[in-house]
Amino acid sequence: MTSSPLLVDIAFWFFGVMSVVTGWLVFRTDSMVRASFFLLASFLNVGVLLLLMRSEYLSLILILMMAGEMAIMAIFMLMFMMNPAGLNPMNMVHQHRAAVAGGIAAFVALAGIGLVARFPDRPARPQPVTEALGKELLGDSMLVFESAGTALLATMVAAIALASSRGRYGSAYEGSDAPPLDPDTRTADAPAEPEPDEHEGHAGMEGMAGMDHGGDGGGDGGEGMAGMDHSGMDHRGMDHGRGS
Amino acid sequence: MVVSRGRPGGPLARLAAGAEVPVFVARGLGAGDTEARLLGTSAVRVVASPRQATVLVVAGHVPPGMAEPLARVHDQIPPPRVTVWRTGAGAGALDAIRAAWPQATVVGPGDDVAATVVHAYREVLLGRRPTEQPRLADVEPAEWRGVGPYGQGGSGMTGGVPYGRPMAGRADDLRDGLSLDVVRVRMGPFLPAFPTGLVLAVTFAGDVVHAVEVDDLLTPGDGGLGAPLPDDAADSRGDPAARPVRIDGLERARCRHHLRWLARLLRLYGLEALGRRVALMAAAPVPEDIAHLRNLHRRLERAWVLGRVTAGVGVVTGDAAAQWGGVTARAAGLAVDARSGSPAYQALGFAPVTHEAGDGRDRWRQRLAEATQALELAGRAGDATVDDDHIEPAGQPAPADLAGALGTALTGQEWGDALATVASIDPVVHPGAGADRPARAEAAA
Amino acid sequence: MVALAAFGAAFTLLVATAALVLLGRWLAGPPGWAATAPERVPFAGGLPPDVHAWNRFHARYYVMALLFLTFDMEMVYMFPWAVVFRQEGAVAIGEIFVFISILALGILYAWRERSLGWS
Amino acid sequence: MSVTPAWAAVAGVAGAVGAGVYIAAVADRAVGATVAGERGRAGRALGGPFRAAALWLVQGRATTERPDARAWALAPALYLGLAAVAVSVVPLTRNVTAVDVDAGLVLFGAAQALAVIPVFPNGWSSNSMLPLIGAFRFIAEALSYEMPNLLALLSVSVPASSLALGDIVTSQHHLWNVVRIPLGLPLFLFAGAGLAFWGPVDLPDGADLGGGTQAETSGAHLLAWTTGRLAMLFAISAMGAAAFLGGWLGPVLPGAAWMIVKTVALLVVLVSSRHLVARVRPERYVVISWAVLIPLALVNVIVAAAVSL
Repeated sequence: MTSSPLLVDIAFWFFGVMSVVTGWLVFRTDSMVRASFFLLASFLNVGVLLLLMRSEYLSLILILMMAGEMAIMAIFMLMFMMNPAGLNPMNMVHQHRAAVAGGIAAFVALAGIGLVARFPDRPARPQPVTEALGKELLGDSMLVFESAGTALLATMVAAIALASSRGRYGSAYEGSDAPPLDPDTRTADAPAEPEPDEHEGHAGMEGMAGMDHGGDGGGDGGEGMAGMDHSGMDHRGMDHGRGS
Repeated sequence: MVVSRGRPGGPLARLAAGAEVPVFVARGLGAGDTEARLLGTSAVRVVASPRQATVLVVAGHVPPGMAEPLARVHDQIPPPRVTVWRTGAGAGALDAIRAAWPQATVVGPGDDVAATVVHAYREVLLGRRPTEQPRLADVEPAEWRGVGPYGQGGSGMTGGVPYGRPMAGRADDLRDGLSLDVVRVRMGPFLPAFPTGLVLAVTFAGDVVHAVEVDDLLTPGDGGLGAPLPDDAADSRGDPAARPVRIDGLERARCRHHLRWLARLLRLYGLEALGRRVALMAAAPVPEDIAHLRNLHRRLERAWVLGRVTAGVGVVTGDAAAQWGGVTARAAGLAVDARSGSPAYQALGFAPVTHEAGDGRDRWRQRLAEATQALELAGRAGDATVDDDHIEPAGQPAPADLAGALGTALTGQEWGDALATVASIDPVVHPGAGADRPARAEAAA
Repeated sequence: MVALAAFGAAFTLLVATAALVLLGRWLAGPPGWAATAPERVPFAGGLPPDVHAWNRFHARYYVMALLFLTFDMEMVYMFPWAVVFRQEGAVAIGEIFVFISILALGILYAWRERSLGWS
Repeated sequence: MSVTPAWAAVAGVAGAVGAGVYIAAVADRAVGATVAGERGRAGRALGGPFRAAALWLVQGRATTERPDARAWALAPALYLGLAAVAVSVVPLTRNVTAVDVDAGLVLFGAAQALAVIPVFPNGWSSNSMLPLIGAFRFIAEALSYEMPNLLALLSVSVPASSLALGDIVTSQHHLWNVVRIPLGLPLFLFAGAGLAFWGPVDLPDGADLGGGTQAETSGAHLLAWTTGRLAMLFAISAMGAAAFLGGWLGPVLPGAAWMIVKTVALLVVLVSSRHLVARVRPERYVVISWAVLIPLALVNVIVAAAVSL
């Protein structure tokens, strides 16, 4: 049975609007969990749009993968964001002017493509997309396929090397010099500490720490409860941007 | 309207009155065999959180420090709720509870607590008895509303007391150097897997125990309620008139004690039904149970993979094990046992059972082996007796420095492992957390 | 051929079931009997918490999570491969063997570096 | 391809899920009573689920000091809904499938993958430490079973050369996949138990967390949550029966009867695991999943490819 074109159109607009609305909600909520799951909802709506464009496999695989990936995004957001549940209000938007300009530019560019490009006037001839994909992977694109495997392996090794704090030889901090906080200082010149400060050992985390103190300090210093003004919010927003 | 049909006495509630009774057990000092009796009753389901319970069963003596936590646990049970308090018969204990908790049903050590629980549950669901009102006053934890310009709790991103509580702060991590938030939560005294009366202030870094302190809520004083139940594991020491003590009674009590411990441990590992079987066995072990226990041991090792999941968890060996003494030391290969020096025990061919690894697995192996050995000794003992100096307590005595011992054992462990460690050691906690062991601490075994 | 109607039924099922649960929840009782503050205290054995439980939670499996991200990508290729495998025969099995071996190297490395467990 | 009207699909799946949840609850009680050494309690086991459900409907619904109330309310609803979607793609017989799509296997996988999402807020939203730990544990669990699960599902599509479940069942006409691809079913069931966090892999709702993500829930919420978990077990059993045990194929009896018998058999196996195997440690679960099960699942795919050449 082919579905009624009107129903498909209605569904297309509904899910299209929903994907934009949920995408917008990502920036309107204080809670990192909600933000992650709104983003997931936005992707799911895009997945349904793919389905409506007769791309069953791509749609389902997008949904399947986004579920796992947004769960991971949620845990990383919760790990590294201050105030992850939004118990105190905050602003997820920062650098308003640049954001607005970038948004408008992107919209104009994409809309321009939409207006200028020559689209087929009817949907693609129905064909088993999954099979076509498989044949492509086993045929001309075999090298791409295997290269992708190698790239994934490189990604795995890099991720482990960068993120893991220990290895087969024990703790990564043992016998290592803490990277200097001051860019002018050379690591080798740093005084040898009997027990390297693990906390400082993580350059990335030091950045996090710095911004955290900034956020807290602003409040604690009582720089005016009116410190929750535009600039204050913007500053915190930037912290979030860097955190992610 | 569905809402009215769901009220006590309505059709739904009448149907629900036949359900297995969800019970939350709050063990006070000297809880005796209350929990094992409930675990061994098929009409009752012992649950892990008061939110899922309808009946709160309080067992034994609740010192003043634990009164407020008890009231809070009571309030956390959703209505309809009802309380059954099982107490020892000491000095007007029943009347004191009836005066302080007029809504509760109070039973003595001789009453059938499971039947009382089922009856009370049916009464409240059939609308013949009112659901209990909250015991604590309705007071918000802290004032917070309208502090900031957005109506938030405090200042900045993480400051202030939004919704009445501050947010967690950061600390350097013990394990991987990522300094994220740490959360200090006081666990206990009524956490199901915890030893009676233990309160641990656990600082969590994620799900890992960052630091732990022991809080003492057990100080005796005015306002305590209930009396300890006669605890068969400690019977032999409690009664000075019964000197010297008969070995068979002593060893049967030891077997009961270890089996009750095992029933609770099995529940912790999700084996509720098997825990029920062990609790039934613990009620009155007979010599024929020796074969059952051996069989149980084999099955726990293999089919139920309890050996696999407990191996290497909470290792306590060497000096640390010596500091604990008792079962924990023997599970680590130290043959410390007061019974070794007793001629009466030597005549029975007693030699202390020991295990080597001192981990969670060897601790349950140890307890199970001691339970089996106790039954064998009881069968052989005849009317042999033993003097006070050579009585080995069944329970794990708390070391002088309980906080330090637990700190060493738990710090850096994942919470599930940490809890399994505490539950498998199961120390007898007493006021002052272990300066000296007063006699009444044994009664709380 | 894409059966949009079947997907429509699946979507209806999802929404209808969820709606039914929410309706049942609403009918079963007023939202939250817990009128008093102590009744709303989170359970930790009887004592109230000092701070909010919501925190920058140190999820100890972040390396494994990163590994999952890369591994998840592989599934995109595997399903199409499985569908055409029998038409292509030995070439396909050779290709997937190489692909799987490359990925297995990643797991082997992670296991060797003890990166799978809790940090 | 036959297309079922939406209302018929919804009604049929609702009936199947209801029956499956009831059977799972009864089996849980019956196996529990047997392990506990209690005899003659079968009569109570039959009525037990209704009485327990009635209590949950009578009981007040707990809340905490400052929960994320909306996310909390949505969690069991979405979980049950996704379990229903997972059930809907499984064919009862050659001609009866509630949701018959070409990539049915991937739709099932997608529903399973999405079911991870509601479990997290169920623990997170109560703003309580024990459920919060449970929520984070579950993400670790989900990331660990997801790959074995998908690879086990994938292995059955290799001999069938199709992602449609009808084709997958038909491809087992001569030999069931449980024999042809022997590693597939155990891997799939293990991963499935993880998805419903049931029994030995009940990491987020374990007793060491005071009930974990359920520690702050009661009443109707707990009823919906328990129903969702049992429904998910049912979905996994149904998929296991179709993908590995030959679905409706079988002699003498009508196809639907075979499918029901096979599904119930797998359901009883899954449900019983709670009473037979101790809960594993989260870290061990993760390491074993990655270091043992994923390589096994990869081997399983190659085996599936080799036998279907």
